[in-house]
Amino acid sequence: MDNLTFKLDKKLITIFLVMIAVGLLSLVIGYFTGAGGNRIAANLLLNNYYFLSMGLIGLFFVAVHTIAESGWQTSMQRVGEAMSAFIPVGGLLLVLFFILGGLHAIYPWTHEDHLDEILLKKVAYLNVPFFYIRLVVFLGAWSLLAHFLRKASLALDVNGDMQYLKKMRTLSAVFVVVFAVTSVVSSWDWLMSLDPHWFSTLYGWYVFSSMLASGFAMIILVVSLLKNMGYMTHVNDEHMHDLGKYLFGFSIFWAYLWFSQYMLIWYANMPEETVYFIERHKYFTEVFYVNLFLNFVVPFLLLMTRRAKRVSGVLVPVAIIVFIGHWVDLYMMIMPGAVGGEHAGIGIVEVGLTIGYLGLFGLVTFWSLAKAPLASKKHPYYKESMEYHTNY
Amino acid sequence: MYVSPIREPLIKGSKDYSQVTKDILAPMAGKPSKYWYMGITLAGSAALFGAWATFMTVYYGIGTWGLNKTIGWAWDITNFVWWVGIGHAGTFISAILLLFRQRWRTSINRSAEAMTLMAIACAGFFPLIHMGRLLLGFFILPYPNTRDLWVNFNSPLLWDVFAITTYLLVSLIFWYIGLIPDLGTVRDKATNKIRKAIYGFLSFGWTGSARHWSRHETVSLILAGLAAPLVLSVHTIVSFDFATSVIPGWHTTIFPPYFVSGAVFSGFAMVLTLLIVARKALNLEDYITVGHIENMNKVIIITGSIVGIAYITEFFIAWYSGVEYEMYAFINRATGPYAWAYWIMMTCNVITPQLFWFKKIRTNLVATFIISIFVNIGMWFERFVIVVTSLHRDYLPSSWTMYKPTIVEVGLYVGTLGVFFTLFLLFIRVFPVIAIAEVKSVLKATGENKKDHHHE
Amino acid sequence: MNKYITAFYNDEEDLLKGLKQIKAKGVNVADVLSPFPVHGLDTVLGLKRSKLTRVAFTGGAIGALLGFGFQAWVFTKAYPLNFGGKPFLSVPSFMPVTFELAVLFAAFSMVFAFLIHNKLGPGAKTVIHDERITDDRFLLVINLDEDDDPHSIEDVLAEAGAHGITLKKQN
Amino acid sequence: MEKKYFKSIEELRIDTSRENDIHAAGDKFYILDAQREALTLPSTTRRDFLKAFGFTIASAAVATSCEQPVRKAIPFLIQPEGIIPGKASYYASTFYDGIDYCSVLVKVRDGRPIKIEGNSLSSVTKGGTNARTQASVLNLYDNARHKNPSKNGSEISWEQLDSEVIAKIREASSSNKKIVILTSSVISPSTNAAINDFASAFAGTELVTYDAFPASGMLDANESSFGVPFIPSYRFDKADLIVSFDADFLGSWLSPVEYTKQYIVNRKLVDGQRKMSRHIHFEGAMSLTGSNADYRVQLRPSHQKMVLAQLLSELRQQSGSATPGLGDASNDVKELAKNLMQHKGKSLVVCGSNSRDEQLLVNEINQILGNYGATIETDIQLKTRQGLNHRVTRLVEEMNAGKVGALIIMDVNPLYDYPQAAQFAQGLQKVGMSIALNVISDETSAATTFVGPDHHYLEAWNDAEVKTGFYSLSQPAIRPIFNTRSAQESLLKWSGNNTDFRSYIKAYWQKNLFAADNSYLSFESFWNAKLHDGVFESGRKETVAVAYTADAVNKVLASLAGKTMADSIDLVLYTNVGVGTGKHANNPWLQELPDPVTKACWDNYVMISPRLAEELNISDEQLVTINDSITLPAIIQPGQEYKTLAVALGYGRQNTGVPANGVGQNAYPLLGSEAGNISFYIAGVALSPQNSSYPVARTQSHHSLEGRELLRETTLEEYLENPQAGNEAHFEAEHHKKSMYPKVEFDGMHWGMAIDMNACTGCNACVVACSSENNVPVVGKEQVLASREMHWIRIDRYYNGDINDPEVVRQPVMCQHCDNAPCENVCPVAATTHSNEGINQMAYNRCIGTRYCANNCPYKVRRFNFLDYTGADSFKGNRMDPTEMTTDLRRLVLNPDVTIRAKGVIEKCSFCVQRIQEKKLVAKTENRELRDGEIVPACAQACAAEAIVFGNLNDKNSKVSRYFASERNYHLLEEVHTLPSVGYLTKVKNKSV
Repeated sequence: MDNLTFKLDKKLITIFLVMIAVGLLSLVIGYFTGAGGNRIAANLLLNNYYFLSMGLIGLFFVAVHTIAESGWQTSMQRVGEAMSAFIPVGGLLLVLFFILGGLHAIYPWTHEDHLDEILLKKVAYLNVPFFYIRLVVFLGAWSLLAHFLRKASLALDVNGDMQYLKKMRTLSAVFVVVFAVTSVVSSWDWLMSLDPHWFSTLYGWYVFSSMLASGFAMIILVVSLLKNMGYMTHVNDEHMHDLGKYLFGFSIFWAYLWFSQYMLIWYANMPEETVYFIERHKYFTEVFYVNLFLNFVVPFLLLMTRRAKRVSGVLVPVAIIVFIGHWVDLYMMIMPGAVGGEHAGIGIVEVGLTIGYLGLFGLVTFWSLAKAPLASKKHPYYKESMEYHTNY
Repeated sequence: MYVSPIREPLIKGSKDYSQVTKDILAPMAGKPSKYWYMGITLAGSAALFGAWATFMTVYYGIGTWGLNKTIGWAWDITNFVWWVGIGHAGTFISAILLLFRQRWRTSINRSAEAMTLMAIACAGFFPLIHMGRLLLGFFILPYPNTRDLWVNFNSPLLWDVFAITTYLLVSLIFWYIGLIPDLGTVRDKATNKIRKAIYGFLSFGWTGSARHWSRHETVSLILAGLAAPLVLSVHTIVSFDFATSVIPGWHTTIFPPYFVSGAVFSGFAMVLTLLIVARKALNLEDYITVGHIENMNKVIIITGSIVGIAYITEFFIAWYSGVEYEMYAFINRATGPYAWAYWIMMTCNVITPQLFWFKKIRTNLVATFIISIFVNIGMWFERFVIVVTSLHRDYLPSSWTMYKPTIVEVGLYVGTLGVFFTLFLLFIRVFPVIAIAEVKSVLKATGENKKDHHHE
Repeated sequence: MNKYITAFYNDEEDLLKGLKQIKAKGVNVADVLSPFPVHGLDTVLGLKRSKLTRVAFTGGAIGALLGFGFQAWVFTKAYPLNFGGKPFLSVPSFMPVTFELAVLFAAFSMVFAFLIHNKLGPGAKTVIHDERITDDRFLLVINLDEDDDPHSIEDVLAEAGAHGITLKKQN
Repeated sequence: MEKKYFKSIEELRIDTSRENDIHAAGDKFYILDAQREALTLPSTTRRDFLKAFGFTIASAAVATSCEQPVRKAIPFLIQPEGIIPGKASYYASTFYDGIDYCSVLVKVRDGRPIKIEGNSLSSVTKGGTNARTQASVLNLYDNARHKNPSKNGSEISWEQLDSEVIAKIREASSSNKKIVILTSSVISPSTNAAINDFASAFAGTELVTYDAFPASGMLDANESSFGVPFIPSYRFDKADLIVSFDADFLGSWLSPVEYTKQYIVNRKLVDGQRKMSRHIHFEGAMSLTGSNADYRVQLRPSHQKMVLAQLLSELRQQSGSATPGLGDASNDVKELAKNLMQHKGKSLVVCGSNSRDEQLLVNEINQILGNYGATIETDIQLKTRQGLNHRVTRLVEEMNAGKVGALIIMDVNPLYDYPQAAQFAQGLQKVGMSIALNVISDETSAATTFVGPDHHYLEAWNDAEVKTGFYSLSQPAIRPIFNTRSAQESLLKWSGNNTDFRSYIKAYWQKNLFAADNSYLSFESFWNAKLHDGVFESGRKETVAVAYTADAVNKVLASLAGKTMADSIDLVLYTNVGVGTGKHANNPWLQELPDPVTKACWDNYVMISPRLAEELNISDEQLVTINDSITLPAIIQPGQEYKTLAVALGYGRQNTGVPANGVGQNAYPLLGSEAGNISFYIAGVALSPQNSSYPVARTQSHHSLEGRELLRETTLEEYLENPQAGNEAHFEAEHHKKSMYPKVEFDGMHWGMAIDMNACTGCNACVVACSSENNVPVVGKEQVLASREMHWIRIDRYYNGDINDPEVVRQPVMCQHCDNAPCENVCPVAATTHSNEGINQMAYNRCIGTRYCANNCPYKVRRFNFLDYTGADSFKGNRMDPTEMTTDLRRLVLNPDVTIRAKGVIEKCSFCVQRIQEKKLVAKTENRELRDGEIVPACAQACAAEAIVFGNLNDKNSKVSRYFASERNYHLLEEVHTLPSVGYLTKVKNKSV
C-alpha cells in the first residue's frame, strides 16, 4: 500500500488555476466597478497576510512539536512543511504589494507631508525605510528557516540519521524564538499601524492567536482532503482528535484574548483606546458579532464532545467555518483603518480575491506535498505515531 | 503502547510495582529526621512572626504599614499576586500537561498540586488582611440581607473573590480525586489499626475496581479540561485588578496573558526550589530525575521569554502610544527612584532564565536551584514594580509620594512563608508525595526496565 | 448467600492475555481490581464509556446561567446602581463571575456524581479482597450462580495462568 | 396664629439660675430669613417636619452608630424654645482677636456653635473669611482654656478675686502708682467707654495698646505727613495698578479679608468682564500675595527704603520737581514710575514695612499720584493696629522702675510675643498687682498673680467699630462653658458698676448710635434689627482734616543721599495664614494647615533661596542657626530673593495646650527695631549650618508640572484676542471625547462646581472651613510626614520656570465627582456609587477599606483612615490623637450632620451633601424650587475671593453653568474621560509677553 506518495494530478491543478483566475478576474471587475483603490489594496493585504500566516502556522506546527519531542504528529509533519512552502511566495507578493503603492494607499502614516502631532511622535518607528527593512528581515528569516527545516527533515528521511533530528530541533528552536518576536512586531507594522493613533499591547498576541486557530483549521482541511483522496490512511481518528482539540483549544484561546482586549478597553473607557471599537461598533455591528459567533460559539459548542473531534463530518465543517471566521476577524482589523466604515463592504472583490489566494495557496502546498513522501518513515518517532492510540 | 527507543527513561533503576510502592511510601513511615524538626521549627517561628504582624495590623490599623494617601497598595498586593502566581504551577502541571500527555508530570504533579493549595491559602490571606475593616470583610459576599444590598459585580476585586475561591476548591478536589487510590495504598500498607482506620476513612473505600478506574480517569480528564482554563482565568482576573484601572503602568491590555505566563514561570521556579531539596531529602532521585528537572527548566525558559517579550512590548507601546502619562510611567520605572527594583526584576526574570539555553546549566541541579531562587525573587519584584512604581507617580505631581515598608509588612510576608513551609513539611509526612498509581501506569512505558517487559 | 472466585495476576499484560482466554471459555468476569488503570481492560470487560461528561456539562451550564442571571438580576432589577456611568447590564463585567461559577458547578457536580455512582465516599464500607491490589496485584472476581460449577472455572483460571485461585462465600 | 419670633439667645441656657439671664426676655430678633420662613410656613405638614427631624436623627445616629460606642445622649426634659433638634440656628456676631476682624454668622446646632461663616451683610468683609476666622470656633473648645479665676495658679472664686484685685488697685492709685491696662488695639466703642469709666474711677489709670504685629511705623509716618496718626482705608477695587512693597495684603497685612474682596473685583474675568488690574509686587521672601502678583520683583528688605526713595525721586522728576543726591534709579524703577504716572488716581502703592521712613516715602508717592481720596480714603480709617511701640517700651521701663502699681492684661501675651519678653517679665515681678484676663492659658497668664479669664468671643457680648462708621455686634452663641466673665464686666465691676456688659452696650448704642439711624421707631426694634444683621453702618466720617506736608520725607531723602545698598543676608520675620502671630497656635486645624507657599505645617523653618543654599551648601531640612539664637531646619524656597531668609512668627509657644507647646521655635526675640518701631526684618544676620537635619512635614513633595497641562494659563492680551487662549487642550479633548457606553443623563439636579483660578489666591480658608464642616480629622505631624493628611480639599502649588525666580500657580483640588468615576467601578462592596444628582457618594458604613478606589482615583483626593484618628474604632487603646482632638470638649465642635469616620474607612469630599439636603428640605417645606446659589458648600462659603461656584448644571442659567460655558473652562485630566463635575477657569495673568 503506497498511499504515501502523493501525485498532483491534472484535475487538482486545473481547479487551483481556475480559482486563481477567478481571483484575477474579480480584481479586474472590482477595479472597473470602482470598488476604489483603497478597498482593493485592503483586500490584497488581507488575503496576503492571511495565507502567509497559514504558511507560518504550518511551519510553527512542525517546529513546536519538534522541540517538544512529541511523536504523534510525525505522521502529518509533511503537511506542515508543505504549507510553509507558501511563505516565500506569499512574502514576495506582500513585498510587491507594498512596493506597488499598497503601502501609500492605506497607511496614513506614510503621508509624511501632513502628520498630526501624535504621528510626528512616532516617526522614529513609523517611517517608510525602516518599515521596509523590517519587512525584508521578517520575510527573509521566515523563508530561510522554512527552507532549512524542510531540508533537514527530508535528509532525516534518507537514513534516519539522528544528527538531522538534532539539526531540526535547533532550527525549530531558532524559528520559535524568531517567530515569537517577529509575529508580534509584524502585526504592529502591517495591521495595527492602519489605525496609527490607536495602540494596544495585547494586539500582537491577539493576532497570533487568530493565526493559530485559522492555521490549524487549514491543517485539518488539508489532511482531510488528502485522506479523502485516499492518502495518509495511517492518520487515524486519534490524530484527527488531537487536531480537533487544537482547533477547540485555540478557538477558546482566541476568544480569551479577544475578551481581555475588548473588556479592558471597554472598562477603562479612555478615548485614545475606545476609538478603535467605537469605529467598529458603529459601521460593522453585524460583522462584529458574526466574528465572535464563527470563531468562538461555533467551535466551542460543536467541538466540545469527544465524538465531534473524531468524526470528519463535524470536524471538517467546523474547520471551514473557523477558516472563514478568522478571515472575517482580519477583515475587522483591516477595513475600518484602511478603507473606512463608509466604503467597506463584502462583494465580488472580497470573495473573488480570497478564492484566488486560496487557489494559489493550494497549488503551492500540494505541489510541495507531491515532492516528498507524505510521511518520513525514518523519523525516530514515526513508529510511535503509527501505533498511536490513547483512550483520551 | 510503543515508545520510541531514543526517549530517556523517566524512572531510574529497574523497579517493579511493589518497589515503587515501597519507595514512595518510605518518607511517611518511621520518625521524622532531625532536619525535618529543624525545618518545622524555623517555619513555625516565621509563622508566629506573621501572627504578631497580623495582630498589629488588625488592632492598630493599616497605619502600621508604610502606605500613604497616594500609595494604597504595596507589599500586601505584591505578596498576594506573588503567591497566586506560585499557586499556578501545580494545576498547570496536572491539568495542562495531562492534556498534552506529558508523562513526566506523574512524578511531580502530586507535590506541585499540594504546593498550589498552600500557596493559594497564603495568597488568600492578603486580600483579607489588606482590608481596612477586616471584621466587616464579609460585606464582600453577595448574601441576602434586609437592605437588599448586593455587591459590585463591576469590581475586579470581587471577581477575585470568585476566582480564588473556585480555584482553591477545584484544585482541592482535583488533588484529592488523584489522591484517593494512593490513600487506598497507604491504607492497605498501614500496619497499625488507627492509621488503617484514618486512611480507610480518607481513601473513601477505594477498591481499584476496573469500573472505578475508568470513571476515575474520565473525571481526572474532565477536571483537567476544566482546570486548564481555570488556571488561566485566575491570574487573568488578578491582572484585571490592575489592567481595568486608569493608572498608567496598570492599564494595559497585555496583562492577562502576560500575568498568566509570569505565574507559571514563578510557579515552576518554586516547584524546582522545593523538589530539588525534597528529592534529595526523601531520596526520590529515581522518580524525580534530572530529566524532570530539565523539562521544568524548559518550561521556565519559555515562560520567562514570554514575560520578557511582554516587558519589551509594554515599554515599546508606552512610547508608541505617544501618551505622556504612559511614557512617563515607564521612564520612571527604568530611571526613577525605584529603578533598582525594576532592574532586579529585569535581571532575575529575563536574563538569568536564558542561561537554561545551555544544556549543561539546565541539567545542573545547583545551578537550577540558584536560578529558581532568582526567579522567585525576580517575580516578587515584578509585582512590586507594577504596584508601587505605577502608583507612586501617577497623574498629578502634587500627590507624588514615596513608599517604605515597615516591620509589620515584612512580618506578614515572612509569616506566610512560614505557614507555607510548615504545611509542606506536614504534607510530606501524611500524604504520598508522588502519585503512586500514576507512576505505575507509566512505569512500563517509561521505566528504565521497559525493554525487558516490552514485546516487539 | 452467594459464592465467588478470586484470582490474581502480577502483571497487567498477563492479565489482559489471561482475561481474553477466560472470556473465550465463556466465563464471565465480574470485575478486575488493579493498582492502576489498565488500558484496554474496559474493552475486554466490555465497559461502557462513562456518562460523567454530560453531568459536568449540565452542571457547567447551570452554573453559567445562574451566575449571569443573578448578576443581571441584581444590577437591573434588585438594586440598580450607577457605577462610574457603566450601563446597568454591563455584560463584559459579568463574564468573569459567570465563568468561575460555570467551572465550579461543573467540577463539583461531576465529582459528586462520580462518588455517588461508585458508592465511594468518606468512610465508605467496601470489601477489600486482597491488600495487594493497591500495590502490585491484578485481581479478578468471578461471581458464581447456583448452577455453575466452581471447579471447572478454577481450571479455566489455572489454564489462563492466574494465581491464588480461591473460592469465597459472602453472606 | 401670631407670628412667632425667636427669643433671645439667653433662653438657650438650660439652667436659668443666674439672675442676669432672666431679663433678656422680651428682646426679639430674627435669625436668618430662610430659617424663619422654613419654620413658620403654615404649609409645613407634620410629615415634612418628621422627615426633617428624621434626617438629622438619622445622621446623628449614623454618627454614633456602627463602630462608635454610643456616648451620652440626654433628651430634653423640657424642650427649650429656640432649639429644634437637628435644626441649625445662625447668629450674627463679630470675630476680633486683636489682629484680624471679621463679621460672621455663628452656626449653632443643639446649643453648640459648630461653624463660623462670613456675614454677607457687612460691607467690610462682605461674607468673606480667612483661615483663622474659620478656625476660631475650635478655640471655644480649647482644652487649654482658663476654666476659672485663679491666684498664683490655684483656683479662687470671682468674689475673692474681685475683692483682692480692687484692694490692690485702690492701693496702687492711692500710692499714686500707675494702673496700666495693657490691651491689643481696642475697636469696641463700648469697651473704650468701660475703660474710660474705669480710668475715671481710679486716678493714674493708663491704657497701653500693644499689638504683637504692629503698624506703628505707618501711624508715625501719617502723623508726620498729615498730623494725625491713623491708618487709612485702602480701596484695591478702585486701583488699576497695584504696587505693593512687601505688603502681604491678601494674607496678613492689616485687613486681608477686606482687601481680598476688593482685589478680586478687578481680577475676575467672568460674566463679560474684560478689564483686569495689574499687580506688581516687590518682596524678598516668597509670600502668598507675591505669588499671586502679575509681576513679582525680588527685593531684599534692607534695599527697600532706597528703592522707594529712588521711585519717589523718579516720580518727582517726572512731575517736574527734582531731588538731588540719590543714586541713579534702575530702569525697572524708571519704568515703574512711568507706569504709575500713567495711572494717576487709579493706582495704589502700599508698603508692608513697619519703618516710619519707608511709609513716609510711600505717602508722598501716593500723594504725587493723587491716590489720596481716590484709592486711599483718609476720612474712613481702620481702627485695628493702633499700638505704638514706644508706649510699650516706656511701659516696660516704668514697670522695671517699679512705677506700675497694677497691671491689667486684656488677652495679650507679651511674655511670648514681645521681642524683649525677658525685660517685660522682670518688670512684671516689680508690679504691685498683675492680672491677666486672657482666655487661653499662655506664657503671660502663667506669670501674673491673678487670672480672671475672659469669655471666648462666642460666649460674650461685644461691639466693634473696625472702620470709621462701620459698627458690628458680638452676641453669645452659647452659654459660657467655664466659670469665666467678660473682661469688660470685670472692669466695670471693679470700677463699681454692676451692670452686665450687654446692657452696657445697649445703653451705649442707644446713647451714641441710635440717633444715626432714623428708620426705626423704637430703639428696641433698631437694636433687634442690628443684632439680627450683626452690623450697623452709620456712614460716619472722620472729622479731623488731613493736610499733607513733605518736610519729614525730605529729611528721609536727605538722609539717604549718597547711601548705597549694603550687601548682607537679611532675615524676614512674617506671620503665616495659619497660626499667625501665635495667638491661635493651640488650634490643631491651623497647625495642620499647609502653608500656601511651602506646603509645610506643624513647624516654622528658615526659607532660603536655592542660590544661597548652594553657596553655603545647605541641603533641604538641614538645621541652621541664626545669630546663635535659634536653630531651625532650612527649606530651600524657589523664588526667594538671593540673600533673604524668612522665618515665621507664632511658633515655639510654651505653657499652652498640647497642640502648640514646643512646636517650632519662637522667632519674636529676633525682631529688630528702627526708630522705636519694631521692624519685621533684620539686616546682616549670621547663618551657621549644623550638621544634622530635621524633617519638616510637607503635604506636597513634587513641585513641577512635568509639562502636563493640568493647570492652564494665559495672559490678558492673549485672552482678549482669543478667549480660548491657553485652553486649547480642552477643545482638543472635547473633539476626541468618545465613550463606549451611553452618557448618563441626570434628570432633576446635576450638581457641579466651577473654580475660577484667577480669583483663587490660595489663602486656605476653604481648607479649614471644609475640615470644620465635615469633621475632617487632624492627624498630627508624624502622620503628615507619612503623607497621610486627611484634608478633603487641598491647594496644589506648582512652580514654573527658573528655580530662582519661578512663576507660582495654584489649583484647589477636591473630589471631582466624575460621571465616569474610576473609583466607583472598582469598589467590591458598592460603598461608593454615583447619586442620581451626579454626586460621587461614599457610604462609610459599607466601606471595608480596600483602598482600591483611592488607587484608581487619578486625582488622588480620596483619604484613608489609616489609624483610629477619631476614636470611632471599636477597639480600645489604639487611638491616634496626638493633638487631643477627641477629648469630650473638642468633640463639641463636631458637625452632627456628618458621619464620624472610623479606622479603615475611605473618605472624601461630598460636595457638602448635608447642606444640599438641608436646603432641599427648606425648599420642600416652602414648596418651591431651589434657587441658584442657595446651596453653598463650606469651601465656597468661606472663600473671600468668591473663586468657588456651586450649583445645578442642568439649569442652563445657573452661575455654575455659565462658568462651564466659558471658553476658559476646562476639566482636570479631561483626556482620561472621567467626566468630572468640577470645572476650572484658566488663570489669566495681566502681563505683557
